[in-house]
Amino acid sequence: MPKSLALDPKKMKEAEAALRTQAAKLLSEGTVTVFLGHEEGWDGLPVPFFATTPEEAKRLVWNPLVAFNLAKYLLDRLTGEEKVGIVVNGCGSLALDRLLKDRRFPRERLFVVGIPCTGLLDPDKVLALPDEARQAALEGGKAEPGLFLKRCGWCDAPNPVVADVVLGEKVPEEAGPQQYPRVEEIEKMSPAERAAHFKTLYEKCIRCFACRNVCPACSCRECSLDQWEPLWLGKATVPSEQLMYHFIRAFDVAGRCIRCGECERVCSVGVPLMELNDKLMKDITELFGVQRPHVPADVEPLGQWTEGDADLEAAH
Amino acid sequence: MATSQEPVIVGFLCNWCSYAGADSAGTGRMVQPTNVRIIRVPCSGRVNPRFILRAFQRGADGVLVSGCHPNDCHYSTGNFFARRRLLLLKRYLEYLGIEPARFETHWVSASEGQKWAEVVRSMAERVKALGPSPKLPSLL
Amino acid sequence: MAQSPVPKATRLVKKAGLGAWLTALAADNNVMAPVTVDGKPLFRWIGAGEVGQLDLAAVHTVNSPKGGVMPQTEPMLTYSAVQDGSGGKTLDIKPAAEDRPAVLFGVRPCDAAAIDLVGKVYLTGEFTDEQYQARRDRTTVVAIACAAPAKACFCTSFDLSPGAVRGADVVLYGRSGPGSVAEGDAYYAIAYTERGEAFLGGAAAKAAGVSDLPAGEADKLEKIVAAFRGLATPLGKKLGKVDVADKLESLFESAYWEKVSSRCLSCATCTFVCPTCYCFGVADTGAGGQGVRFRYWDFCKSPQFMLMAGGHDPRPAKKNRTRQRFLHKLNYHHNRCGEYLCVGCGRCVESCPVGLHLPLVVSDVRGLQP
Amino acid sequence: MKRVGVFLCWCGSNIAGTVDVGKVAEQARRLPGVVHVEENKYTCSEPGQAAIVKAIKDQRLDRVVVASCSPRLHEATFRRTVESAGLNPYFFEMANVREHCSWIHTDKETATPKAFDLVRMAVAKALRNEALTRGSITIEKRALVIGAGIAGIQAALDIADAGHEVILLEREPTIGGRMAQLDKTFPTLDCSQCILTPKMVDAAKHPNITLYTWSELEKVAGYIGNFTVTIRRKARGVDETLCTGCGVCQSKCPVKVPSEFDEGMGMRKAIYSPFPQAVPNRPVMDRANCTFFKTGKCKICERFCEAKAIRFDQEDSLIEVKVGAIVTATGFDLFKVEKYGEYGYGLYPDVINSLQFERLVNASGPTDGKIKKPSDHEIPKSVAFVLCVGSRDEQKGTTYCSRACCMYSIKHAIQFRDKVKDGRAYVFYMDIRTPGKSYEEFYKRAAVDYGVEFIRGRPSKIFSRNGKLVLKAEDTLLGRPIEVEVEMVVLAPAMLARNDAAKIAQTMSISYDGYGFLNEAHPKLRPVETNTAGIFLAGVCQGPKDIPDTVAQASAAASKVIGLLSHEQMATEPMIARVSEALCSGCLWCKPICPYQAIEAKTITEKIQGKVVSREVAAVNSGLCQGCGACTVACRDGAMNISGFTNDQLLAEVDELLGASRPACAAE
Repeated sequence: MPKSLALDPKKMKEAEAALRTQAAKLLSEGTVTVFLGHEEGWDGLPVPFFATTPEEAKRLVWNPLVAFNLAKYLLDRLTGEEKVGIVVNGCGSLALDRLLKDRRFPRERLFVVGIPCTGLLDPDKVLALPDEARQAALEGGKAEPGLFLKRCGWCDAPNPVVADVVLGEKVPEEAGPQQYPRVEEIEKMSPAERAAHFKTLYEKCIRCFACRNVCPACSCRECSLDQWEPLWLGKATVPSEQLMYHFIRAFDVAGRCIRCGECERVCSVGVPLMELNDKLMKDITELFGVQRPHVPADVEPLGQWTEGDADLEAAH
Repeated sequence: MATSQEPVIVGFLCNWCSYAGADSAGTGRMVQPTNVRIIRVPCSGRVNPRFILRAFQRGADGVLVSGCHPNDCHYSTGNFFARRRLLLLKRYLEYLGIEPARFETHWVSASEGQKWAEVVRSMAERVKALGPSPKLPSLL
Repeated sequence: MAQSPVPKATRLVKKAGLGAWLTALAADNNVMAPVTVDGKPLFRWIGAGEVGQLDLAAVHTVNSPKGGVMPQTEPMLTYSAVQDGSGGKTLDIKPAAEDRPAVLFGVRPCDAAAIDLVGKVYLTGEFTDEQYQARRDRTTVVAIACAAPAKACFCTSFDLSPGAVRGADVVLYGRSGPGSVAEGDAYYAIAYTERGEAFLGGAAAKAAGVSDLPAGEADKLEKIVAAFRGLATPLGKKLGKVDVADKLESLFESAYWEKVSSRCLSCATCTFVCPTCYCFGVADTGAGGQGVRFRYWDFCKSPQFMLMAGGHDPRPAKKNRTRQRFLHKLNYHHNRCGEYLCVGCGRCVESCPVGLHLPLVVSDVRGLQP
Repeated sequence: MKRVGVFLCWCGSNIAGTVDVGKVAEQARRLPGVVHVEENKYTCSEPGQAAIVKAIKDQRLDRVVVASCSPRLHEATFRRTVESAGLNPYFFEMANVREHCSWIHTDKETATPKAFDLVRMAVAKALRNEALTRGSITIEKRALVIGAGIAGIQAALDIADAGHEVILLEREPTIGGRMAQLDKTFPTLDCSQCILTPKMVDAAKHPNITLYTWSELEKVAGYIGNFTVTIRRKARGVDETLCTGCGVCQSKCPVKVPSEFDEGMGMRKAIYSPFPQAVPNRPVMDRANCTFFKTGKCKICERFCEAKAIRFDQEDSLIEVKVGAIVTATGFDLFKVEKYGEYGYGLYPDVINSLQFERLVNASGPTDGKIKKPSDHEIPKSVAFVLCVGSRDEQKGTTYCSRACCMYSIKHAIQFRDKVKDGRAYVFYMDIRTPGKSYEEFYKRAAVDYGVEFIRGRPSKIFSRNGKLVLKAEDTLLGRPIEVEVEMVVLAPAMLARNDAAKIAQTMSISYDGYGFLNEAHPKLRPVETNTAGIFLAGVCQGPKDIPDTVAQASAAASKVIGLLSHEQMATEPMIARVSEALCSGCLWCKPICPYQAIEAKTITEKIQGKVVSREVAAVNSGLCQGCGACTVACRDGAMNISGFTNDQLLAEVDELLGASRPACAAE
């Protein structure tokens, strides 16, 4: 876990106030017609919220539970001329950058408010805590490492990489090679063990597509997995088709996954999707020397080659 | 009717080099095992990793992609893109539990009928040694 | 509740005997029961070898047991092109093979009620879904009353309760009554249908040591059952009785739908975990003139759900689709069948990644101006 | 419903000997969509083709599958057959049951089911075949020739003589190239300039040829028939229209620098024409060495120029030309013989390379044709010629043979013996290669008539001893070490691709090999085409060759260009990429993958929920696209497809092979 992950609720409170002011200003001045943020939901957890008036901007929240990446909602606003405001932290900005690099939203129609991030907590885990412990975590900043979002554990981009204005001070960054301990464990298994392991994964999946729909690297107008001709993916939820689903989903984001782990977090049945994404990222680093495969690049790793790429034929 | 229990290897061959190489092997009457079924594609760069997975999903015992040697691509760079994708794919398939010998890529030129025949022979042997590919449950 | 259901048989089963019961059942039946997989409680078909994973602790499995009667993927028929006598071709069609009898074990009362609720759609009116009928006819539902309803439970917002009987052949009530998480050492097993009665008298039940009620416990039983049925649910208390069917009549054009749907991810989580969502699609799989026709769960939140050949989509936006889902549950179905298409299980509350769920909509709708 | 006809060829016993064709036919009748199955002895024969035409008409077939030989052999034949019956030729599909089945298997029991698999797959694909139509593009009837050496001049003249406009581009001040530097040519020993300069003049005067010297290729856009080429006209420092070519500026210029044309054996001025017969006869200003540009003072040339043609303030200009075809004739560089440190080039002034020797022996060269040692200007009495310096040497140079060095070195030895009657000429060789008309005879003459001494062995060292140069080698014929003392050594360097060949290739999107030589489309059958339609190769840019081969290739390239430009319109292959605009998200990740720059963004407008909106999608230029399909894999949307090899078709082949049926049709 990066050292910078010292949850600072006080700083977040300040950022929240600044965010509300900033969003209200943008809306009242007409710079943007809508501002994408979070509000407090039914059970106290933040939910995505789209403020359209300065009044509504007061409902915006910024606290250790704003786990949800908002960038994907831009796709709902593709048709139109209006400018959209959005708040992002580090990983939120990677998601945003992903869409920008994929040319899925024009930068000039965006006003990006960035907030450097000191880590976020896993809402499900926090919700399950006894009241006292929850309070201690949310208000006192006393959170066990296990309470943080998984992605905070490998985060090397706490500061927004895309922003028009940044609220709060920059957080020190710790660069270092990305680690993939779970992938390494699986790599140690025998082929049969691995096949069995992933079969349990396929059996669990109910194919609700939440993982795909939340993913900032999955932004096609019409997902090929929903197409009938050709039928890339059979409609039957049987393990052989689930293999196809999970293969296509992961391989399509290979080199474009930002390692936010939202796919895994929104999975209601607990499919460990990052085991698939991480493997591809790890290999992209090992095979092609891309040091930070989760950071959107100008040319995707699979959209280029070098003479020095490994001799595939000799790999057998 | 006797259903063949011989392993099936799906071959994706580029039209310009490897498909022609397989033709050369035929013209030279180079006897090969019957396991490979060739699908002609314009270039190894046309081979979508999804096709390969589809073949395994539907029960192929092996998949073979063959194209022009690096730097000899009819389209100049197609096989370099293919090489990247397939390098990544190879490792990924292995990770998913598909034995590495079930998926191979070879560079076979139009004149290398001998090499093609050898690729078929040796791969068929390896795949036979592995036995039938484990199939995940499906409706079929 | 209008009137108390009448027990057809009442037995006692030791908690320790459940494993043996399921093992015995698995010999002749497909058994579906709640198990915990990697920390997530799931309803699953289990074999005799997996009986040990039975986990009745969680009130909610992530998914509902609806797959027991409406499999997510269900073969309907197989087809193959064959030669006819005159050298031409014809299609040989065979109905899908029938499954073994099934026991859905450890079903929560809300989920059991959902089976009955959805059954009306498939089995009443002009058309009877024969395949569904056949599946229902060979399925026994063994429910278990909820001793400690979860935070998101709101079955009491409908005509249901943690001890409700609707849809169940047998209901298990914890012998030590509601309120305690440990449900005691034994359950009262009460059959409310003939199928349930037979089930409790069957060989498998004997193997589990299902016994007659000890003398003198009838009174206690009655109290305990009543306590289960009188138990409040946390969200139900907050929400009260759902009463928005009429009001929704005038809200079709409300701007609310646009607002509330804007954060929807268009995924199928709510639909697939919901015990009362029942829409399906039909597809074929196969090649070379042979294949299988099957049905599979579809979901109205999908942009493809209403897409027609030629590209027209009557529900082109999230607004339309979200409105459809909630109006179906809270208005259309109510108009047709006189009840809401929801049993208050609370799964959408727990599983929706963006907190967009039915209780939220009900409470929002109450505050809307028509 | 689609109606597929399946035609199973016996190919005599070629197929029928190993495949039970009757059995395959019987099984094929059951396949979905198949309404007609027929066996033929030879499907490609006249009656075989007639049977297809008849069946298309009688059975109202809309798809035709022929199971016979390789599509690389007869696909075009059968497409024509199908077309002649009024069906779109792309409704035809082929199963290769000969090369890929009957010829490589011996057992009927296993070959037959495999043949049936191949037929099934072809039928499955054919069911998804679409009617495709060839497009047409207008051809710009003008050619660009890059490089005006002998290859470029020859190609330009041939094209121009056929009546087409030619733009001849040369980056040096004059046309003529390497051949202008040569003295005599083997094996006839006729004077290089005497045969070249008339062609140079022809090229300059030809009404159809526009000459741009001192100009470089900047950018190539477009595609066959429609290239837009940007040319950089480098500042010459001289107004070409005013200059009379009198040469006064050159004679008055006070600056002297080594002449590139003379390979450093002579000097030139800062304003100069490389040689007296330069075409055009207009000097260029070498700003890097000009005193005015260095110090701000001088301008002597301007003072003496009566025509007032000197322009110190001239700047580079870019011009754009439209051409339909391009001939690349960019020539070669020489291997840097310094890389052989043991040969002492650079250390010993009398160790020179072959091109320097050409200048020495040339009557208009720096020594007026007298072979003089650079060190003391004395005539050497003995000269050693060392072959394969950089050729056929994997360690230090290249793997290949440079093809011309044996012959020109023999020529040099003869020239030396001719001019220095009492001199001794040694040729150190690995193998003497003389594959050309009268070449071997030339070699014999050198040995017999001129007494040139041939020593088979590659010198390991050249060093100085008592004012002489000593070559240490092993005479591999005698099998013993030898030392030969000479007064001068001439090294024959390997021919290399131009050092910026890769850049030029990239500018034109054509491929090149590991040495930078430009790749022909096929080493045997398409030796002057490149893989980019409309771009052709001539001369050594494609690979080492001598003058006759260069000229032959130039004329060949010219004839290809003439063939192309003789049409107003050109048909385009329909099996290329296409975009489903409905599916395309406009991410354009397909764009960097396209080797032909055939993909561009395009803005479309459409109605979404009643609102008219515009958005960007990928668009394929059908003139540029060659149908490789790399873009389809980059397209996650599934929007990009290759007609004839669509995702749907390829998946159908996989599914059909492995799907539900997998019926074997071996003996029961």
